Amino acid sequence: MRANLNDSQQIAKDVSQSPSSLFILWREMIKDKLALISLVVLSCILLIVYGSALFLDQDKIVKVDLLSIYAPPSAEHWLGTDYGGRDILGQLIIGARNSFTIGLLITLLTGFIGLAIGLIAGYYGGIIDNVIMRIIDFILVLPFLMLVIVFVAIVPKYNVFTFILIMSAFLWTGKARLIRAKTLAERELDYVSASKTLGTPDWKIMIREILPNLSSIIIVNLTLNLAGNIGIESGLSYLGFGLPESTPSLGTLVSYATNPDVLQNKWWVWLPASLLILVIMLCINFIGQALKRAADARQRLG
Amino acid sequence: MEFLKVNHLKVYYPIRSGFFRRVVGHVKAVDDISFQLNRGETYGLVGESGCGKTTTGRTLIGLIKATAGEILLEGKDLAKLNRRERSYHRKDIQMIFQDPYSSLNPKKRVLDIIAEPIRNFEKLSPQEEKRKVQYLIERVGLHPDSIYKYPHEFSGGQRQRIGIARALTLHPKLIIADEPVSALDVSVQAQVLNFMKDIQTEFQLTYLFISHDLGIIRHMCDRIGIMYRGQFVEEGASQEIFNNPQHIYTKRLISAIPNVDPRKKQEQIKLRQHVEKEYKLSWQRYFNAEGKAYPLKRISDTHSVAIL
Amino acid sequence: MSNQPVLQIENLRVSFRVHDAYYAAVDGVSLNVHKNEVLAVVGESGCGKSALALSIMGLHPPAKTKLEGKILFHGTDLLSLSVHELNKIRGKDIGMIFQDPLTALNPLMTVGRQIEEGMDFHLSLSSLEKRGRTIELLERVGIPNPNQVYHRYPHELSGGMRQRIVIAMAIACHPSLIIADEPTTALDVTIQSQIMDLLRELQQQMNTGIVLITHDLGVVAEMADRVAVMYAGEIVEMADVYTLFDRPLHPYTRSLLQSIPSAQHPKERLHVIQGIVPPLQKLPRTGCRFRSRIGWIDESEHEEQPILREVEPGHFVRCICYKNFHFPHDHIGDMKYGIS
Amino acid sequence: MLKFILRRIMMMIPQLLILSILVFALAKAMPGDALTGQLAQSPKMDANTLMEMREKLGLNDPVHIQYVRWVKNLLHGDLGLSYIHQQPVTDLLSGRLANTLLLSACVLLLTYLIAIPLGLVSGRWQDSWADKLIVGYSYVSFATPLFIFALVMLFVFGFKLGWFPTGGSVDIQVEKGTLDYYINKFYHLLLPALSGALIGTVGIIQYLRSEIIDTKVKDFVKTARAKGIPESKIYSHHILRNSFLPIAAFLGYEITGLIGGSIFLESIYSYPGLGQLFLQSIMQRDYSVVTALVMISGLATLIGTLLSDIILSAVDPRIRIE
Repeated sequence: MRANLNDSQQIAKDVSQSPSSLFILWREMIKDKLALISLVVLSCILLIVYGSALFLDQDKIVKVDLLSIYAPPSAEHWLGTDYGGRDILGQLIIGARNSFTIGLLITLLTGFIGLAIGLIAGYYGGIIDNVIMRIIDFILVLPFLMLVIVFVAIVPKYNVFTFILIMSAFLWTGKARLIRAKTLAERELDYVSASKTLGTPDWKIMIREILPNLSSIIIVNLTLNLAGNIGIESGLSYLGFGLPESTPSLGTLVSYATNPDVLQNKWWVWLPASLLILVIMLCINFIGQALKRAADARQRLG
Repeated sequence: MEFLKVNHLKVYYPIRSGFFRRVVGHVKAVDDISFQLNRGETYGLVGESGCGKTTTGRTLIGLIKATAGEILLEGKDLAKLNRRERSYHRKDIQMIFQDPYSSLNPKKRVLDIIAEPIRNFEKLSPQEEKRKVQYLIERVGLHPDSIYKYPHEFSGGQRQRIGIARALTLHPKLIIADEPVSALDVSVQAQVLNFMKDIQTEFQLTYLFISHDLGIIRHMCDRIGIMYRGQFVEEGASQEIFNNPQHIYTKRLISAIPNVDPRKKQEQIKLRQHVEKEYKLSWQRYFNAEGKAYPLKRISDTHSVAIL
Repeated sequence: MSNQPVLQIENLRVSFRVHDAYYAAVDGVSLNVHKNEVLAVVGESGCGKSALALSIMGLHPPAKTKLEGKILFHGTDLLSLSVHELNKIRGKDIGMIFQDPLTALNPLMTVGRQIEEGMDFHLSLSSLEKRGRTIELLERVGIPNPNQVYHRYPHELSGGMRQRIVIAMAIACHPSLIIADEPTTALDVTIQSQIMDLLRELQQQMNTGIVLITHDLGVVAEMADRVAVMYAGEIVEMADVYTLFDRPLHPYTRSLLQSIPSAQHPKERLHVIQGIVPPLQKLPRTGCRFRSRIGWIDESEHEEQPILREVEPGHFVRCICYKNFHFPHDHIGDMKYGIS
Repeated sequence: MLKFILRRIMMMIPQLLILSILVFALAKAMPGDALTGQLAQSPKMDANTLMEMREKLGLNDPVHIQYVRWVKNLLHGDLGLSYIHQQPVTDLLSGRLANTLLLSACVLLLTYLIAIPLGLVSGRWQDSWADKLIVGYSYVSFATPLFIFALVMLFVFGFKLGWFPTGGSVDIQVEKGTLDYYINKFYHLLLPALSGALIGTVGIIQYLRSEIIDTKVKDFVKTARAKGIPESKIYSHHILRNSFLPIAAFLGYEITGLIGGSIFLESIYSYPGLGQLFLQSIMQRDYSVVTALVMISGLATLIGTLLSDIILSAVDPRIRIE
């Protein structure tokens, strides 16, 4: 009945737990050198990519120039050209912008859906929860990659938005599951019972009481998912079932390497894009892992 | 008229089993209990874990749905009210929770925690609201400036008092206190118990005090109901229960409390052995074949026991 | 009790690392436990009593803990032993009973296996002998149908049964000392009394010494032969159980006894100890550690360097502030409910 | 136990049903049917013959009748006809199925072989230099997309260093059935399997590590120490068994990952398996093959989750109770 804390728990209890999880996470994260460096690098990349994309003429970049096919790096084309004589650097910048933006949009959309459904399933429980969980379990056992490819292949009027929708239709499930599990745990805590007895309506309890207590988990999850989504998008584009051809992606550049000659001898075509994907994903992941450690540590203390 | 009357309250949970998860039976968390509270008294609900005392308290306040039975507050059946009426009557019953850590949202300031019910039921300007919260927080013995702090900045006893302040904001008539001190250290327990006694007279409160600790129940309560497996086995005034227990379960419970006087150690052990012998010998007098208690039988004006 | 004590703790300091500094949770504790004796260590959460218990068993994570002083078990200093050497003693000569019997048992192992496991390393018995002994142990701790329970998993048993299993594990190799860390706290009262009876009975049969860690003064009164009261990492008072309850001297002991509802005067106002137990990092390290919580007693009443003094044979008290201690006449401390 | 498995299989039935409906709906939504391919090969066929053939194949029947027929055929192992290759899909799959199964089994085996020891070391000696290295590796491989890693592996070990073959499942000149044949096959398998495994280990390493770290501070581990049990036995008897539970629970999702992974690996290493077939078929719009492959993959994942639940219930006595 009586929970006697042992001493180490007591110490933990005394360590101040600040209310603003965002602030705490931020403070803990910038203590982590690797994460801080990642943040700086990522900001630089994004600044350059989004900044210079403003001055680049996409039509000019995707225009075929037969006079300079597979040109190695030179003063004119810093990173050389591809089989159509198109500038790699330009494609790299546009591709990075597209990949990142689309990854972000997918993350936000799935985050929103997952949050709403997870909160509802976890908070109400019972039949609602049962039905939602059955659906989620079903979607999770589907061969995700295959189905996305099939959808991409058969959807009429395929464009960037349909791509985002198709991806989101599968990817919200993981988040919904996570949020549901956490909501289920929070729901059992007495502060939620207290709110109910005080006459607070359910939607307000979900949004004002429970949600703030999930914020750090959500932030960590969204960060790690952002990296994952960029990876999935570029992977699909690599296979040729990602962004439509009119929208260059980093994956498209890498896909030129399916030609063994390009892979072996024309490294400038595929290597920079591969490295850029790697660096972006590493940076986001290091930030995400640092956030996760900060959140875990806080959870242990709290 | 009784202040609160509970008639044949039942809370059952289905047990599912077998291939198709059919309902094969019920866990009878609360199995047909009836009792009443008089205005201004402290009624103690005692029993061991799993006896249904917490479920009873949570059902009264509406956190758990009753399977059957009536809950009459000043003559009105709470279960039959529509949504709006129920939310209005909700103000009359409030709750103090067991765990001072989980019962306060760690992400909210004390001001927002205590003002939550005000925002639900009353439209006050921010100044009025703040004044009201400060009045309450001072009343529970905390500094008025502490309304801008977060729960983690307070000790267990202080948090429990913040919880009480929150329960008081709507001027309730009945407070259900579910193990309000069992998560606290002895010295802090005293603090909260004294305080609860003080505000009882000041705010004219009726308490339903739920606890497993008979020492605290004896200290706080005027009347006591003993619960065992979802049913009442004995009910009566505090002195009657402690000085003249009738049901074997009550006797076991009371004899099990360790005595704080080491010189009475042997006496206590003998008493316990004696009760245990009686329990084994006269089991059928107190429980039916399923191990359930019999219906309560009145043996004096205030004292009822569940015997044949 | 004139013989050599089973356990002698001398000037024990247990410090935990928080960030980069060590803070002592147990600070200069000395005590003895004799054969056939129950020593109760009593105090509120954060007083260091659990840290004391775990340090006897060597169960603190070594990377985060610093242990100083001596823990002599039959004359051998446990703190000087390697883990390998310690493993020959714990589980065999010292048994431990934990607070929560549910978490103290491995959920994936049958209870029979869990009891036998200790014997594997300490006794050379055939598996049939081990089995027989385990069944015997289960019987001894009052478990009906031991042959069946042997094959059960912890989740299939009730809380009281589980605690009996934990006790059976602790006494499996006939230890001469048992450390019981809040053995009844997680249990219902009727189960608590059964477990107390069982422990008392086992102790009389086996002549073991018991260190009983608890916060419950009722359990102390019923179980203990001697009592050590701890506050803020120190023993503030130590005496045999009758002396302690008849003539408590230290202000903390007296306050504690005044703050629990009594059966004799049920409705009387309870005494409230002002303030809070300071967190580990903010523990006062000099002077009388209890002085801030009895503010109405003049500073000059305390000692500068309080020591544990023998005030009558076998009765030890720390600091001289007990001499002129009195409870406040009004309820000032109470009215403010201990604003800190 | 048996009852549990039976109920678990019963629970799979609605999932299977929905899966089959979904796949059937997809097949219907795909442009073209079994005749489109034939039409392409014999363009002289006139509209009347086409109508007749449609009628004969039941393509004009109501949808639900077509669905029932499709399921019936499925149960008989008839997956339809490939439009492009003009042969039964089952024939098309047989050789490739073995290749993909081999590759997936290798990836799975290597993943566990690499991940479990690393996870154990990392969890047991938390914060040691070995742990830091392993955690570092897991972060990097978590961040690396499989297709880039596989491509770089192929570039470095296949092309630049020339240590491994750069495509195919076996060299043509080796005689089938000889020891050389199997060695050669394994040689072709190693680089793709290793690429898949090195990326796939992350989840298991991280879970195992955190599970061990959580388990080793649990009370029952303290109890075991208090019994005087040596540290190595505490790990083997108490910590590991409890820590392996979530990994068993992962198996089902592991298979989803393998299916996705095989698409990338087979396309990069031009390995003749189902993943490669899937990509080819979808590009050639050979939809009956695509449908069959999606159905098979869904089935594989369902069986994977079934297996992991059975393993879990075998290890954890708490799940067995009703």
